[in-house]
Amino acid sequence: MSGAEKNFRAANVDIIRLDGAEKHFGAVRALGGVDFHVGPGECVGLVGHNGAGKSTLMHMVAGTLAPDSGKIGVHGGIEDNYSVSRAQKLGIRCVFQELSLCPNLSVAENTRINHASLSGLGWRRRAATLITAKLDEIFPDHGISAWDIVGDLSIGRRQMVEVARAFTVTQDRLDLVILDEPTSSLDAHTAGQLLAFVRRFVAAGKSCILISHVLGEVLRNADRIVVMRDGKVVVADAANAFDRDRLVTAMGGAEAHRGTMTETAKAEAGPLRVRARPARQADGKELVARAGEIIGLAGLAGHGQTDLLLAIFAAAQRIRPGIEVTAPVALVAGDRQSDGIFPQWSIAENIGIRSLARLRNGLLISPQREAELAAFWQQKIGIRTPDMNNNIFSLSGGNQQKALFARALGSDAEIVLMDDPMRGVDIGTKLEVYDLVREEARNGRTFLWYTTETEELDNCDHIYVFKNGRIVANLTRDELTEEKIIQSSFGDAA
Amino acid sequence: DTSGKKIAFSNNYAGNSWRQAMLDSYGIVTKKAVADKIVGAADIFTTADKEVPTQAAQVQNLILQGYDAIVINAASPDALNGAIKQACDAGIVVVSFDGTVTEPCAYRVVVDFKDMGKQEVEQMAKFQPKGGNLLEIRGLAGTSIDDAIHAGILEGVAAHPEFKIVGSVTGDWDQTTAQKAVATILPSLPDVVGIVDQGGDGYGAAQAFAAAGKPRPTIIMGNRQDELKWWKEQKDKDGYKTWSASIAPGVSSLAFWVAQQVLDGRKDIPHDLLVPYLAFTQDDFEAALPKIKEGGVATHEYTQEDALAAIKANIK
Amino acid sequence: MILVKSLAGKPWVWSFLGALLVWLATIAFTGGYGAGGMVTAALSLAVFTVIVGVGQMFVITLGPGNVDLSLPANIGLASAVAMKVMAGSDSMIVVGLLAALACGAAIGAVNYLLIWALRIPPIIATLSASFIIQSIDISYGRGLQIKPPPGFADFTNWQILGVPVLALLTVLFTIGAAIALQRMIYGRSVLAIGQNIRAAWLAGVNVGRIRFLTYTLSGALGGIDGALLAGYFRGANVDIGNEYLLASIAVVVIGGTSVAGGKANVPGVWGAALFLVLLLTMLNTFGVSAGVRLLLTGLIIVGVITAAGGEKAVR
Amino acid sequence: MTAASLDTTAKTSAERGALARARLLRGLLPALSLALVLAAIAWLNPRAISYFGFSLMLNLAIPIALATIAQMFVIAGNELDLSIGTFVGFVGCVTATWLKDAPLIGVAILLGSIGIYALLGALIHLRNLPSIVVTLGMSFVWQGLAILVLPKPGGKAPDWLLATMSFKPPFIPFPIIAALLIGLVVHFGLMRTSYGVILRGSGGNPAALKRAGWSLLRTKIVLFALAGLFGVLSGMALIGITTSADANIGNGYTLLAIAGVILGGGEFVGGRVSPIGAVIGALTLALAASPLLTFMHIPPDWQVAANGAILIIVLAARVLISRKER
Ligand SMILES: Nc1ncnc2c1ncn2[C@@H]1O[C@H](COP(=O)(O)OP(=O)(O)OP(=O)(O)O)[C@@H](O)[C@H]1O
Ligand SMILES: Nc1ncnc2c1ncn2[C@@H]1O[C@H](COP(=O)(O)OP(=O)(O)OP(=O)(O)O)[C@@H](O)[C@H]1O
Ligand SMILES: [Mg+2]
Ligand SMILES: [Mg+2]
Repeated sequence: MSGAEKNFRAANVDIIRLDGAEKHFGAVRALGGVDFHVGPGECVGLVGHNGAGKSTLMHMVAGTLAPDSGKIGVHGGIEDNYSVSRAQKLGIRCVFQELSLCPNLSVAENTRINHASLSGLGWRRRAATLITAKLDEIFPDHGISAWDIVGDLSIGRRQMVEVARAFTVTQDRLDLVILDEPTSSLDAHTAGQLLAFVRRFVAAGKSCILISHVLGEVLRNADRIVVMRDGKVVVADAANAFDRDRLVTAMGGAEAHRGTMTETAKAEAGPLRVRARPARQADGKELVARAGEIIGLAGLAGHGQTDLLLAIFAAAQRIRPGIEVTAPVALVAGDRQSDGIFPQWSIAENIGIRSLARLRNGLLISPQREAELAAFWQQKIGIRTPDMNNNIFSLSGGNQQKALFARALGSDAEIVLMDDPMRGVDIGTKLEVYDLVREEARNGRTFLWYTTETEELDNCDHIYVFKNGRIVANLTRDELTEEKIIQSSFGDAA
Repeated sequence: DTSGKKIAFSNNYAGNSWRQAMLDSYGIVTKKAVADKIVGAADIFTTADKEVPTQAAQVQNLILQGYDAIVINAASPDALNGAIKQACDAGIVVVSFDGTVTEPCAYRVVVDFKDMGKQEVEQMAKFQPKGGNLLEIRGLAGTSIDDAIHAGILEGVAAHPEFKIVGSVTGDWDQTTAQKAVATILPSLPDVVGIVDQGGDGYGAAQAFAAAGKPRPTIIMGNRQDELKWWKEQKDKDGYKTWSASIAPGVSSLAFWVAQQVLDGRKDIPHDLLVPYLAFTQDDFEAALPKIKEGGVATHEYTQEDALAAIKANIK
Repeated sequence: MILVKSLAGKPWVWSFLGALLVWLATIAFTGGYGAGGMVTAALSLAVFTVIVGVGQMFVITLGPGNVDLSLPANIGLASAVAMKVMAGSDSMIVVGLLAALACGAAIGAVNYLLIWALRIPPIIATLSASFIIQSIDISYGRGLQIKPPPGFADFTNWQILGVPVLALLTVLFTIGAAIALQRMIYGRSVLAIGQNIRAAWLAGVNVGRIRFLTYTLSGALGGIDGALLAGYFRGANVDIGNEYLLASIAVVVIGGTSVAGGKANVPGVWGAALFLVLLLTMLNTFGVSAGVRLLLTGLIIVGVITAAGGEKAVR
Repeated sequence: MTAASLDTTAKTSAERGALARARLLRGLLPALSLALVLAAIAWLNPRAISYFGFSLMLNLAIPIALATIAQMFVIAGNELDLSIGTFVGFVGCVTATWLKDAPLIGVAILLGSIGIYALLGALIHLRNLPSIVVTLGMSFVWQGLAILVLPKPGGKAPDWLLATMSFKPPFIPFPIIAALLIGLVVHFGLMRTSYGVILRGSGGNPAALKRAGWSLLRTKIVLFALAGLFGVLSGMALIGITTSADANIGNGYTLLAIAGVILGGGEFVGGRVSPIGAVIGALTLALAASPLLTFMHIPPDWQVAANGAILIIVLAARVLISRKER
């Protein structure tokens, strides 16, 4: 069979097929000739290191970016003028990595944006019914009203809305939904609900592309896994042909070393760094962190962990009742769009902002020292860019997050607050950052680490579990098990 | 008898020396009138920035307040007509001055601005008999006073073909704006023998010429203290000659007396009262100068008798 | 060629280009007559716009909604304060300048107080403040023109080889402002706040203090400008700052500063100020009527900004 | 301020309920300010609270409300219109001249000027220009045109317009009916229709809208055309009340309109606007700036200051509530 014939046959059954897709952003080659296809009724897992080109590829599938060269075919026909609306007509939807909701509109109104047919009399009611039904179906206990203004929702809930919206159907067909890191802001419980739904969806004959840096999710839920590296597809194979180590190796991460548990919990010591009682805490429980400790904040997403971190951050500047902070703090934002990134600035400037005082030479900020700081951290946590003077948005999502880490770790802060900071960070980097955090902790830094990924808690010395804005459990690392956390998260508040 | 009547003064701007002198004159005359129980009350209402709609709203509110008469220096001759008509319909006497209104039911204390513009050129002809180039500084664009003075100047130039207007800038009756406008046109301007303007801008023009190191032309002045003082300095230096004219801010007090007289029941007062503008010549300006406040404007307050005489002069 | 390319990337080039074109058009009209004089006049007049423009630029850079509408009233009051304190005496010049500076700074501080303590949007806070300042000015200065001391008046007109000394000093000041913007913690903080106030706070920027400083700085520059204007125009006057309401905003935005905040440009303020003065020169020289003058002013501003084009959106 | 965009992430449904209440309260703030001003007026001059009183006090608020709505459309798309004041003046001049003397030409000019607004929207989008500069330039253009149309004050409003603006319905004064009508019509159009959602979304997250396949060029054109339309209505209403025109008549409306939008709970970025709030904001401004001031009998020197002080007090009253909500 000649290549062309093979293509043709495959094209007949494929929902989408890209041949030789290339994309350059200035000097950066984001995609270097990628062949990619999705068949009906399959869930394709897409993995790769930060900046591998996954999102760029998905933008092409969704019609939001045109390839520099290469062909796109949908349902067997070649698309010459492929666009968002065309993709929509052909039944292809995308949940983008950076959330695409309008914060000033309600959930129902945001649903309307994706459905041209939701118009005329009674459209609001129809939109509300549509999205509520889908939310009920995917996330049974979501607690979101169709009339909630999206800006008032937590980032997790926003992600739920956006995911549910992608699965709603009105007049256009729906064959393929792209989920670009859909679980990055969801806690384990909700992520489980979503993935279960995806399996049902695929079982019903529809297709899905799942991008995630939590390799377990991909391994468990995908039928076929495509691994990308530096803008190319390096391996594509049935999911059951992979295991975690093979994936990591294919992605180019050195090896999946897990040195976490080797250290023993350190002896009680170190001066007090933070003592904080959540505003709604009725009993005497409080969070205590000492120099050199890594403290985990666990529980379901949005139960007061971020609030406490912000309160501690504010208390470091101005005295607040109930919170004691004894050293400078820095914060690594998880919601990088609204809490972290300075969009007009270069990567180097974004890193330097927390350390301006130290970058000075006399009265003036020294560009040289700023560049040195940036270069040091680029090398240390591997920020993938040809030039740290490029705009921060030229980085892939995970690399932006690394820059925020560099900002905090490169500062003089003795206490580092981390607000679910690993959103969108690839597995290789995560492991490096874990090591880094432990190393910094050994040197006396204190970390307060809110995370929605239970695995990460293994790195902590102490874990506080939150529910409804209160601390409900205080576990040491030895006591830590997944069940314990889930039990505390769902059990009645003490 | 008007001792129980209340008269309101609606003003739209207070930020320059002319308006301050206007308010002063009005205050002096009306305080006395209230003390003498000639009228019951005479209140002053000022809005900001010469805004037409704001002043229209103010007039409407004065109607609601139950005033018997409104004395007004209007931000626009026509655009306040709606509000003025409402006032008249509510039985309120309206007397306008300086910024007069065209609504027929109102009284107008008018200065013949067109004649003032014409006189400027006539006077210029005396100082510069050989004629030559003139620079014109105009007032706030789109206003009737600017239009009238400009028309008078054009008429004057038509009657004196030896003069030619070679440049025209907008000074907004404001020294700063005028000086800036003149400064920008000066480098490219051919030599001029004189400047015709609208008052309040002569001093700024003089400064602009001095700053650019250009020879000083004959500048028609506008009765402000700094203008007259500069005139005197120049005269003492080399016998410099010019002429100065402007509407007297004290006309506000005349408008007040007109309102009082109409309230008193006089039916014979014409709706258009012409009063002379205040002019100074080479012979009399020095006598007036010491009487003007530092930084102020030459004025003239009307007593009730003056007012009666002025009204009489207008009854044919 | 490379130089041209790198220049074209700078947002401020366009305002200088506009100024140059307008100047060339004017001297083409006069046949070269008065070319130097025009530049001198433009420099002397642009100074005043540049000084307040720089203050306004820092405020606008704080982010959407931040603007200082109290500058005109502030300039008016400060001019009166300066002239009254100087009282026509050369020995009091410095004291008068300091008084104007203090008066302006106080106004700026009060502006921020309204914004911060009462949470009033800056645009309304500064507008309300300007009404109050106007009243204070009227009752303090009584609308009278108070003359500057001769030494001060001469200083504002002082030229060396046709270049106004005040313009030279202002160039030095703007170089300082540019350095403060890009190379000092203060400037960086302003830029950070303008891009994302919450992220700035979380990155350790002292948001409250920087915003306070910025409004105070804008006020202080307005104060100094008032004193200088009173010197140059030979007298304090309530209206003396009126045109700077629009002009201060115009030079900032025409000069390439982003109204969305977080991106500022000092040289552009100079270019835009010169452009506006030379535009006035051109239209006055052409001798067009007020209506046509306004019309052309508007069309040329729109034309220049369209030619310059906007910034490329990031991702 | 951007304070409202600093949405602290909401957690439990109870907290979201609190947020919803806070939002409701914030929505009611403009009405509260208006009530405050009205109460002060009623106290100072009970006579003003009557059919006649409201007709007089509020009729000049109608053009302000219309101009505020125009500005609101522009702000909804994250832009700012510095030319609305002089545009209203220009429309006024055309209304008092062409529209009366040669209605067809007059209508054509007014439609053409709405078209220019639409073109500006397109230009701003296509060239990615800062709207503030473009509209600043346009403010000179409109004022120049106004002076060319009407070199000195004058002209006269068409009779039908005069009749409309002096309409005296039974029981409820015309300005109140007009304000309600404007507020409700625009509220329905922008907040309730399906395309209104797209318009507001274009201010909330333009990238998201584009990703969903909507044309941002079109939303910008529509928003600017609507601003032009309401600017035209404002100019006509103004001339219907003043009866004749003046080239400088609208200059103050630019700032008033911006202040009205903000007072009504709108924000400069993020597509957060409220038509009803904007109308209420405009009424509040109109009442606070003139009737309240006139009735207070303040010494002339301090009347302008009182204008500012009233604005501050009206807004500061909101802080008491906003503080709690924090
Ligand atoms: N708008 C842009 N301008 C410049 N470079 C870009 C742009 N968008 C993407 N890139 C570059 O293209 C490459 C691929 O980025 P992409 O976002 O597709 O990565 P990704 O695989 O999705 O990574 P992540 O897991 O971090 O989301 C990166 O090197 C990134 O820096
Ligand atoms: N708890 C918070 N959550 C989110 N943002 C906050 C919080 N506290 C402060 N901010 C941000 O910081 C801005 C200024 O706050 P604030 O006036 O407290 O500043 P500050 O840096 O503490 O200044 P200073 O201590 O000098 O008064 C706020 O408008 C807000 O954007
Ligand atoms: Mg990505
Ligand atoms: Mg602080």
